[in-house]
Amino acid sequence: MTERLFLSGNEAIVYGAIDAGCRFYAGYPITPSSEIMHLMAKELPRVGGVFIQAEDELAAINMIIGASWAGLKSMTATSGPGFSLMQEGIGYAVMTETPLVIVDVMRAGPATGQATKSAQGDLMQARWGRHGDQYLVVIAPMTPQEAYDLIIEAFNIAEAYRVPVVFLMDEFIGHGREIVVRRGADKLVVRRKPSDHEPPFGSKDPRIPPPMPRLGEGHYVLVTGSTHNEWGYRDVHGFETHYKLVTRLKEKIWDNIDKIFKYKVYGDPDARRIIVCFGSTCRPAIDAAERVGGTKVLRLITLWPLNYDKLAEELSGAGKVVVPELNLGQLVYDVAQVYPRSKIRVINKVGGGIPIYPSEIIKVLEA
Amino acid sequence: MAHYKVFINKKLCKGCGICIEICPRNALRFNGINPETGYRNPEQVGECIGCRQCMWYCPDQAIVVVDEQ
Amino acid sequence: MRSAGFLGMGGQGIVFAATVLGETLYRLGYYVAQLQNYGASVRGGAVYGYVVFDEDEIVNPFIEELEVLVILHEQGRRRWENIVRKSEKIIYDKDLVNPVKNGIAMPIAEEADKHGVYRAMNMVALGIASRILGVKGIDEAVDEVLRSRKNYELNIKAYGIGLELAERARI
Amino acid sequence: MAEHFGLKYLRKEVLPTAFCPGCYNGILMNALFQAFMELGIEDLKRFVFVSGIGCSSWIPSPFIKADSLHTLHGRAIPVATGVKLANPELNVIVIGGDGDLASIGGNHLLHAARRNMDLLVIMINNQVYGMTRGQAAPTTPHGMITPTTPYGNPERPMDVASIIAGTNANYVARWCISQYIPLKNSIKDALSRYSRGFRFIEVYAPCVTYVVRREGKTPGEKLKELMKKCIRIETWKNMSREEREKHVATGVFKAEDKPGFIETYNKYIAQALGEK
Repeated sequence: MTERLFLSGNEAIVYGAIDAGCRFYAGYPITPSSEIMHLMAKELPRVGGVFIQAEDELAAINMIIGASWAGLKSMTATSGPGFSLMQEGIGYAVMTETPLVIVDVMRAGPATGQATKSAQGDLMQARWGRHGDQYLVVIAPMTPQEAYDLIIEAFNIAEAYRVPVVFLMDEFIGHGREIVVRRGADKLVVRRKPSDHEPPFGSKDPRIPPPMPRLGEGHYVLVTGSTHNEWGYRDVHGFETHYKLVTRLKEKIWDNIDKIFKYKVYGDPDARRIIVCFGSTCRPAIDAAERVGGTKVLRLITLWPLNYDKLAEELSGAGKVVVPELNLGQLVYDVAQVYPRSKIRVINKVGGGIPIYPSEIIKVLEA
Repeated sequence: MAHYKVFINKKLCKGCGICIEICPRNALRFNGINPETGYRNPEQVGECIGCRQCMWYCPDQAIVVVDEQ
Repeated sequence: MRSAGFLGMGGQGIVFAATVLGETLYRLGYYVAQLQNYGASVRGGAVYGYVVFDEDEIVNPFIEELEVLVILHEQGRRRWENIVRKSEKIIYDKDLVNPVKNGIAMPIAEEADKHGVYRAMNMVALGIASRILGVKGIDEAVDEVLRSRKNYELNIKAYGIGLELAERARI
Repeated sequence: MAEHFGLKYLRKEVLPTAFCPGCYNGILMNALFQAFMELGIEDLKRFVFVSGIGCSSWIPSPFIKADSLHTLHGRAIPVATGVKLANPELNVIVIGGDGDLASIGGNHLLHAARRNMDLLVIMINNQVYGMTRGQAAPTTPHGMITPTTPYGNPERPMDVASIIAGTNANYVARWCISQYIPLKNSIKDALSRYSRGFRFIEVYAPCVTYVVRREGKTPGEKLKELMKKCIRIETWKNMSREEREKHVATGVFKAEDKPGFIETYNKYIAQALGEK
């Protein structure tokens, strides 16, 4: 059933998550993500789900890990400071291959920063915020409608690859209200349960994530954040075990990059002037490209893993590359990996929650 | 009269000596070294009254007291 | 693409005015984007709320030039000078905001106070904006939206005052 | 040869346990297994054990043959909360040490108790951080020398059981590892008579390596000493201050059978949304 609603991005996430089958939410209030929690508290019990307000973000992330192992699709939402507190738990989820969705509604940091102001400063933290070698998936919507659609996608990726997915959204999208069509999920990934003698933490082909047993069904599963073999037994001394584990955890994401990595091209696909962007800055970029013409907008939906080959291919004929960001320059490092830094023009804006306007982008495009 | 026997699982015993010290009848003694584990293993040398303290307080689930009537 | 916004101070109900306008236009079948910028505290600080709408999908709601802008407090004007400079039709409160070049001063606070709806000054502003926008069926839709919220009587009365103010000024 | 009653609840392939010779963790395991046995629990399929980081957190992982989550340091209780809420049919037991549950995880312990979350938490108080070489913990006695208190511990230990008894927890008890029978019976009670809400059992069991051996005692000697040192709380209450300091108060601090978090949550939801 399709429903046309007028929702903020935060609200859209709740309906998207519920339509994706999310049935467990634990969180701790924080601006500007609290509306997600408010609406979850109201809506989850109506669909038989469970909501709990945790004592802090450390508890929240660990509660959803427990719930995920008990068989429920689980998520939490937070913002900068809370996201920092969750990092250790997210690392544990990567190591134990626990499907989760973590929404980070970005505000201006560091530290408490500006709680109500939009920013895009958490990109690097979303990718690299944890210790050790670890790989997860980061997705960024650009409208409330996409918040709805992509959160379903986020759950599907989390379940398919047994990985935590960070849903990176700016405050503008979280609090901005727009038409959202609640169209339901096209397809939902169902968690694969192990057959007999199928190990829960290993597979012959690293591209195929192992099946996930559910607690209480007699699998006697051993879940540990320590280095473990394919049956979950700790091996904190073995070189081979650790090497095998962490490379597999990387490969199951990076070797599936063709399936996971998504981006979209707007404007003139053959233009040599190219804007590379993510999240809320894409809309003024597309607007600017339409106004001046002769410009291509390369908009990243998946921010991690990043397909550098694709990025290089898209930028191969470029003359001028413009990277607008609501931070002091993070995405620009990715662009600089495949394109000479000297030819990249950046537009950085931080503080006060002021968007990058089309006029500012046009100025740089035409300079 | 009940007749109890104390069995020591030599694979699990770590030779901590709790059983020897806890036994109210001093019925257990260390006897030699287990070459497999490197630990000393106790052995029943005296009469057991079946109080089972050695079994309960053995941290390694290595002791079974059996009533051999 | 059309647009209208409100500038003011925390506590004046700026975001609420934008929310009501957004929901109204949504009910009228438009594509709507409603955005805001506010501080952490309920009172004080500059607050900005605006709505863009169109019959087609909105490409970009992040714009500087608004079709209609109602300013209720000096704080908002100062903080969002770029918006004030670029917007088309600017209405500002004659007592709470310093004169704005090319803007129209109106006794918004004064009238609201006179009619006992000072608390709902934001709805007076909404009335003004909505009359200037002149979208078909907007008054009925606003009424409907306000009915679903608290303080309907107060709000709808203030909205009416705003309509009248705009009428009198012939904008 | 007869088999030890505990072995059927253990993963035999990983035995012997990784604990130091004489470690009292193993005695708690016996008490736990005997409680299971006496309750007629044949296997632990419907049990989930959750632990954090530390020696006692290794009891369930990998030794107990059940589903187990060996989580981050201090985070066992939130993970257990998530498991229990997601599937209330499961029996969720948290086993951890004082450093894990009362220090780094202290906030979670307090709040799970405040919520009366339907969990059984067994906290082994070994007085130090045993896994990382015996540094001072929140439970380390005043004046004790450890690597991080080389001139004596200036802090006083926290009385975790009393603190938890001051929350909405249903069942709170403290036993000494030398009180095998009451400890076992208490675990039984916490799984049967008081099977809902937050149940907390503190097990006083000094680390044999970093406390007992530092005192120059063998594990067996210390066990016999504890038998005298640990007394019932009723007796302890009537003692002078100096006498109290020399003893450990044990017993049941609190035993209620109020509805736990899940029952209460479901009640409110049913009231608001109407029973289906």
